[in-house]
Amino acid sequence: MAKVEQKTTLAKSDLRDALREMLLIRRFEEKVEERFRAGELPGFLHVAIGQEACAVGVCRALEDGDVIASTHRAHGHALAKGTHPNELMAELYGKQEGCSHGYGGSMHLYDVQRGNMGANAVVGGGLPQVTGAALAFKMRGEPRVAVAFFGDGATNIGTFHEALNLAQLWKVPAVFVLEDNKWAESTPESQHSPIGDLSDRAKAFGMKALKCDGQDVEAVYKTTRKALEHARSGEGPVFLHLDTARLSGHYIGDPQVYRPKDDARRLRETRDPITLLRDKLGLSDEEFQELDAEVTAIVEAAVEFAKNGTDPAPEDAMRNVYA
Amino acid sequence: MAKVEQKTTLAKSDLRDALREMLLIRRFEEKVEERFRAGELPGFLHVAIGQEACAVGVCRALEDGDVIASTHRAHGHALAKGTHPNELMAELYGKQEGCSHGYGGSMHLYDVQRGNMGANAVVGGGLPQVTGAALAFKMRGEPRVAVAFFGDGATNIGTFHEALNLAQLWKVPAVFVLEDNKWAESTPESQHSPIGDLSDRAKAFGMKALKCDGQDVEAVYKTTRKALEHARSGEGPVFLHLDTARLSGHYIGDPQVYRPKDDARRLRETRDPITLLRDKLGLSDEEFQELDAEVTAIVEAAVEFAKNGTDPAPEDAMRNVYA
Amino acid sequence: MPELTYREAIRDALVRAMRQDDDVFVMGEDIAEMGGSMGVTQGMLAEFGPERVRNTPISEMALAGAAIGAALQGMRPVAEIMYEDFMTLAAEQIVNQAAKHRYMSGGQVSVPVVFRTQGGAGWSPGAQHAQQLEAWFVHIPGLKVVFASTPEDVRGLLWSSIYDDNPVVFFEHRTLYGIKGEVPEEIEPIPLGKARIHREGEDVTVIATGRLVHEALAAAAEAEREGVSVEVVDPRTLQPLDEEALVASVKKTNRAVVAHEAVTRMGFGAEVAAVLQYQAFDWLDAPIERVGAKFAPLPFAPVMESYVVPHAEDVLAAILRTVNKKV
Amino acid sequence: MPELTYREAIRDALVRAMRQDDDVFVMGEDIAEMGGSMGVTQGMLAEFGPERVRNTPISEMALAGAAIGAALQGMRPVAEIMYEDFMTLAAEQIVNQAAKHRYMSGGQVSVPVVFRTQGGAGWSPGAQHAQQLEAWFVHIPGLKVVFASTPEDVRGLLWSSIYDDNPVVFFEHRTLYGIKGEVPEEIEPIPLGKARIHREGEDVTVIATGRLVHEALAAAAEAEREGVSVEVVDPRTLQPLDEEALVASVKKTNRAVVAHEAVTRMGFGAEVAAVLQYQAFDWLDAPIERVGAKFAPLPFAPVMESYVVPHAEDVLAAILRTVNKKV
Ligand SMILES: Cc1ncc(C[n+]2csc(CCOP(=O)(O)OP(=O)(O)O)c2C)c(N)n1
Ligand SMILES: Cc1ncc(C[n+]2csc(CCOP(=O)(O)OP(=O)(O)O)c2C)c(N)n1
Ligand SMILES: [Mg+2]
Ligand SMILES: [Mg+2]
Repeated sequence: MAKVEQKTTLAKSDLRDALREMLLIRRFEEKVEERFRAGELPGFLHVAIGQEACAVGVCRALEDGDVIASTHRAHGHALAKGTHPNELMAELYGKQEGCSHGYGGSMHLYDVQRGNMGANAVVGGGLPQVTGAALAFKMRGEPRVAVAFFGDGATNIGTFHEALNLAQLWKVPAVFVLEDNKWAESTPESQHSPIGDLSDRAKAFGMKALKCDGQDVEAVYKTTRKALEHARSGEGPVFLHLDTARLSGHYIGDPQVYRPKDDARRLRETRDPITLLRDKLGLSDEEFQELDAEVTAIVEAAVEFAKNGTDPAPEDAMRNVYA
Repeated sequence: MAKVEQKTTLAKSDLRDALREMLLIRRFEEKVEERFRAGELPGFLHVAIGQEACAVGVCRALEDGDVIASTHRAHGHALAKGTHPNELMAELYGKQEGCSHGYGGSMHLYDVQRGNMGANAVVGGGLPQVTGAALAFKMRGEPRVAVAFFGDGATNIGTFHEALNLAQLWKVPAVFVLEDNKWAESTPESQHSPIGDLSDRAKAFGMKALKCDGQDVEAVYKTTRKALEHARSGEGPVFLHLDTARLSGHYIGDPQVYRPKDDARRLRETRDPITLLRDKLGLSDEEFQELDAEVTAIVEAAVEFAKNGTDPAPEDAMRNVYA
Repeated sequence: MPELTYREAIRDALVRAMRQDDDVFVMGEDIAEMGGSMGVTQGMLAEFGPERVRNTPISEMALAGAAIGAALQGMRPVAEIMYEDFMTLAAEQIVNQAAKHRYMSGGQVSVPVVFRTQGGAGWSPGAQHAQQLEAWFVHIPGLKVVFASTPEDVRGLLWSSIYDDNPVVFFEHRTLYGIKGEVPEEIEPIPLGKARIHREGEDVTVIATGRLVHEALAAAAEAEREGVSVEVVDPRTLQPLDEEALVASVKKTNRAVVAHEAVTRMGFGAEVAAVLQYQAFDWLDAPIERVGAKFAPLPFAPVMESYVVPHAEDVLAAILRTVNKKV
Repeated sequence: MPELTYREAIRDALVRAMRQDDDVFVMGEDIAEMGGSMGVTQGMLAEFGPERVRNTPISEMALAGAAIGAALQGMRPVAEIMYEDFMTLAAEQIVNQAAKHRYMSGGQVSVPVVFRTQGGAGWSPGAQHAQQLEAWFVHIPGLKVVFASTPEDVRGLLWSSIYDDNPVVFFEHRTLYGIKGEVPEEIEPIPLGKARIHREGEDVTVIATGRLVHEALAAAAEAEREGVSVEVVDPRTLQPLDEEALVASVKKTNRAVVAHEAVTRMGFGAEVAAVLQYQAFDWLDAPIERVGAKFAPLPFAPVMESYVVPHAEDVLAAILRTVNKKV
């Protein structure tokens, strides 16, 4: 556990790495939007633009062996948890080289080797499985933590309540990460939750709740470390409430008719986690451009990789139905 | 609403009526246990012995037009809401004269005319329907309240959370009555809920919570009046937490191997709502015996009525599938 | 006759019912400002306001249950479950509650509620956003089950469903929302339980639902070029099922194909085949063919997805098998 | 050979697996101190402690989901859902999650979990405590579905289910827990997907599951007295289905009856009938008969309940219909 103690703050170089990762996610998502609009990507896609600091802050705080379960808005989590952009992009193109070998798609990204238990297209669907994974860790005495991502909208579904209740009752090493972007699709928080502060959801289970600014990657990192320590030490699960912002539509192509025109614009100006971190680090335009060029090249390469990937054979559809 | 204002306390004569009703429920349930053990009653039965003050206190507080939804432990609620003991007993015997005409049975008691929307054998199953009934009242501007009964075990099921969240969000005139008898079948509260006080469940929705001694019928009545007033005035639903005790097994025939031997005995001595009320009213043995004889006769008559009831024809099973 | 899309036809039924009847209202996730994830309820918020075009949180169970509760109190709610896959979350309320209240109460109550939902593959949403689960609900006494395939049908059937005093599970297909068709000026209610013969034929009867009606019609046209005359029948209501019409058609053609997008195994086609082989045993000149999705979850990659779900060519192949023709 | 009840046989499989393998554990509502609402897990808490005989709150969805999550991390949980009716509450996790994880991940994970559940009428619990819903799960690729009818079968099949790397939905029947039968000293795993011929016969094949196996055997004995020789086959595993064995039997007898307690409409018998009429078309001398519950929820009053669910006499009547005999 010595390693745990050491990693409670981030050195400047770590922050620079975090920025790079966040920027990679941003550029990746922008590219996905572009390629979707160009008609190259099938399916139904949700980008995490604006929520990069949540994914990166949480995942950087994890130890080897810790696992995550993700949501429909899964790309950022997957990249932050270590899935190579090539494999992720290949998945979005439906290729065998994809992280789910073309069977999953945007909402079903898996990377078991790197601790991603899977993204879930059913809101709340992954939460009890995180409780169960943490239970397995506990029963086997392994010092691992299972982490669930979910959104504010997910706090309304019964699955959420049952999963958290069970986790607290059994004091399993789990962290439930609420990415509170104030929207569930077109539904603003005021139309889906009758409480001002979603941290209050944790009170129904007596679960320890921590809250921080989800646009500040350092805060997310530090608060996650605290949560992990609590969970790992056997004191039970933690509800980790991240205050974040959705800077794009709900899905790619969402005209956002339901959203006040200046809401996203205002948020982009004041709550963009990348701008915030760049300013905090005092990066010059040049330095930033350099970083940007670097990650942009990675994203371009990912598209190349994906396009050159192998299409599954039609009959491959009959594989993997059973073990 | 004038009527509402008037009924905030109970006169002594009202309390005596309440005692009579509670005693009727007790004797009814004891008779049901007896007839079940004698092999006369089919099905799966749960008696409400020990929880009579909850049913009576809540239902006496209701106005005409208010509705309830009940649980698997339904007999007390049905009687308190006005179903005639004959009709209830006839239902338990599976007769056409039964309150559900022999189609429902112990866990599916309906009496729509008297405002019983139905008992439910699925834990939590009735709760969203109470939210919906209350919504209908609100949409039509009717000054009616919908009331759900449920147990401590039910606070763990997703249905409960979703239903309460919706009710609070929409501020519908509903009251959610928790009969907290500390057991869910064989599972003690400590094994099903990680919090000391189940009133905390309401915090997840910011719902007004009221709590009182569920063995004190006057307290239940008064607290229910408060809850109804709140709900009826448009201020939103109320979580009404009644601290009660299960003096019998979970179901008739339950050997209760899981329960400390003296738990039920101790509760019978200290927390029997009928003894408590009798003492409060200072009833002499004679007076009590008189009351007892009166309700016992009603129960005996109900058994007679039920036994003389009409069995449905086998083919009646095909009626009422569709409207 | 005006032309409407399938989507507009649904909306038309909803809007007209809500105009004439205060008890009718719609509820569901993102149906208000956004107009529904499929755009069905677009514009309705402006006309009817948030009380009657009621946005709900992500709470499938409670929204279904609230609709049931309101129906028990005399309203006629139309609840939308965004994807059929999420019917699994509302199943308890629909199956144990809505379907059984009337029965368990010995006829005291009725539950006039409609659960609208949609699904369907063909756009690579993956395994959790396109399942076809209509067979589940056909198995449950107390429910009516509708699956409409054209604008005219969807409007007339939705109308009848809203005014039916029983709970109706109303299936729509994702890839049909954009198709156009003529509809009568005034709504003509289509009785639940009546099949529709889309095309008459002599050699084979294809009984198809949802998207497969259109695939079947395409296959029938193709078969005709091969000299095979195909009758295409859409039951439209899966419960109650118009067994009479299906059996009559098969007694005429002596051959049957059942086609739907749902997984073949334990799909609706199994029930139809079981009914037909029983009631038309002596008339059948060939085994009843079933066309449905192969036995796999829906894969993401388009080539695989397309392989799993059935198309016109699969229906055609089945038609030709029944008449013992090779192409 | 020792004699065990169906209940004891289930327990025996659980206990032996838990003794030999730390990854196996059981969880469910009231399974610990109380030993389960059907008494299946009685005594197990004392041997294995509360960690491995894990009592859960009333949270069907989360307990199913937690079992899936633990399975994804290499455990082999056996989760009990107290009544089949409550499978509706866990359906999302079983159908969208357990069944699809392996597939959606392109084969990266497996989900070795068993969902034990039970149901069945005959004791008047009413409409929400006795439904038979096995057909639902047969429709879902990725799940295996077992329904055992004897002590020997239930033990050997549960063993195989625990050690299968796929999610298995394991149905038990409420009225079978008390029946006794001989079982081998050591557990003999019964492969999933193998039917069992309970009785050989020449004239009619009855394919029955669960309680109806016993009703079918009684009917067969009675039919024999009428001069009709009946073969009784229990598929035991509904998915994968041993089509070969069923078809072979029907090709021999040329007549078939399918019997289960679930509602006939859209019940498992529909699938069997659809398969048989297809694969044994030229061998069938009579329509395939289906015996199942009538199309109603389960009523409370015993006379009505008994009318709705099928009995030996219903199987017998179907047998005689297929050979065109009146009694
Ligand atoms: C059970 C379920 N209901 C509805 C949906 C459709 N849906 C997908 S995302 C979404 C909104 C989710 O909101 P939130 O949890 O806040 O996550 P965000 O999209 O904001 O990241 C909805 C309603 C779904 N996927 N699953
Ligand atoms: C969804 C569901 N799960 C399990 C059961 C089985 N069951 C019936 S009553 C009960 C315990 C209920 O406890 P509580 O809500 O506290 O009510 P009480 O019995 O104490 O009145 C259980 C587990 C059920 N009926 N419904
Ligand atoms: Mg959100
Ligand atoms: Mg209780």
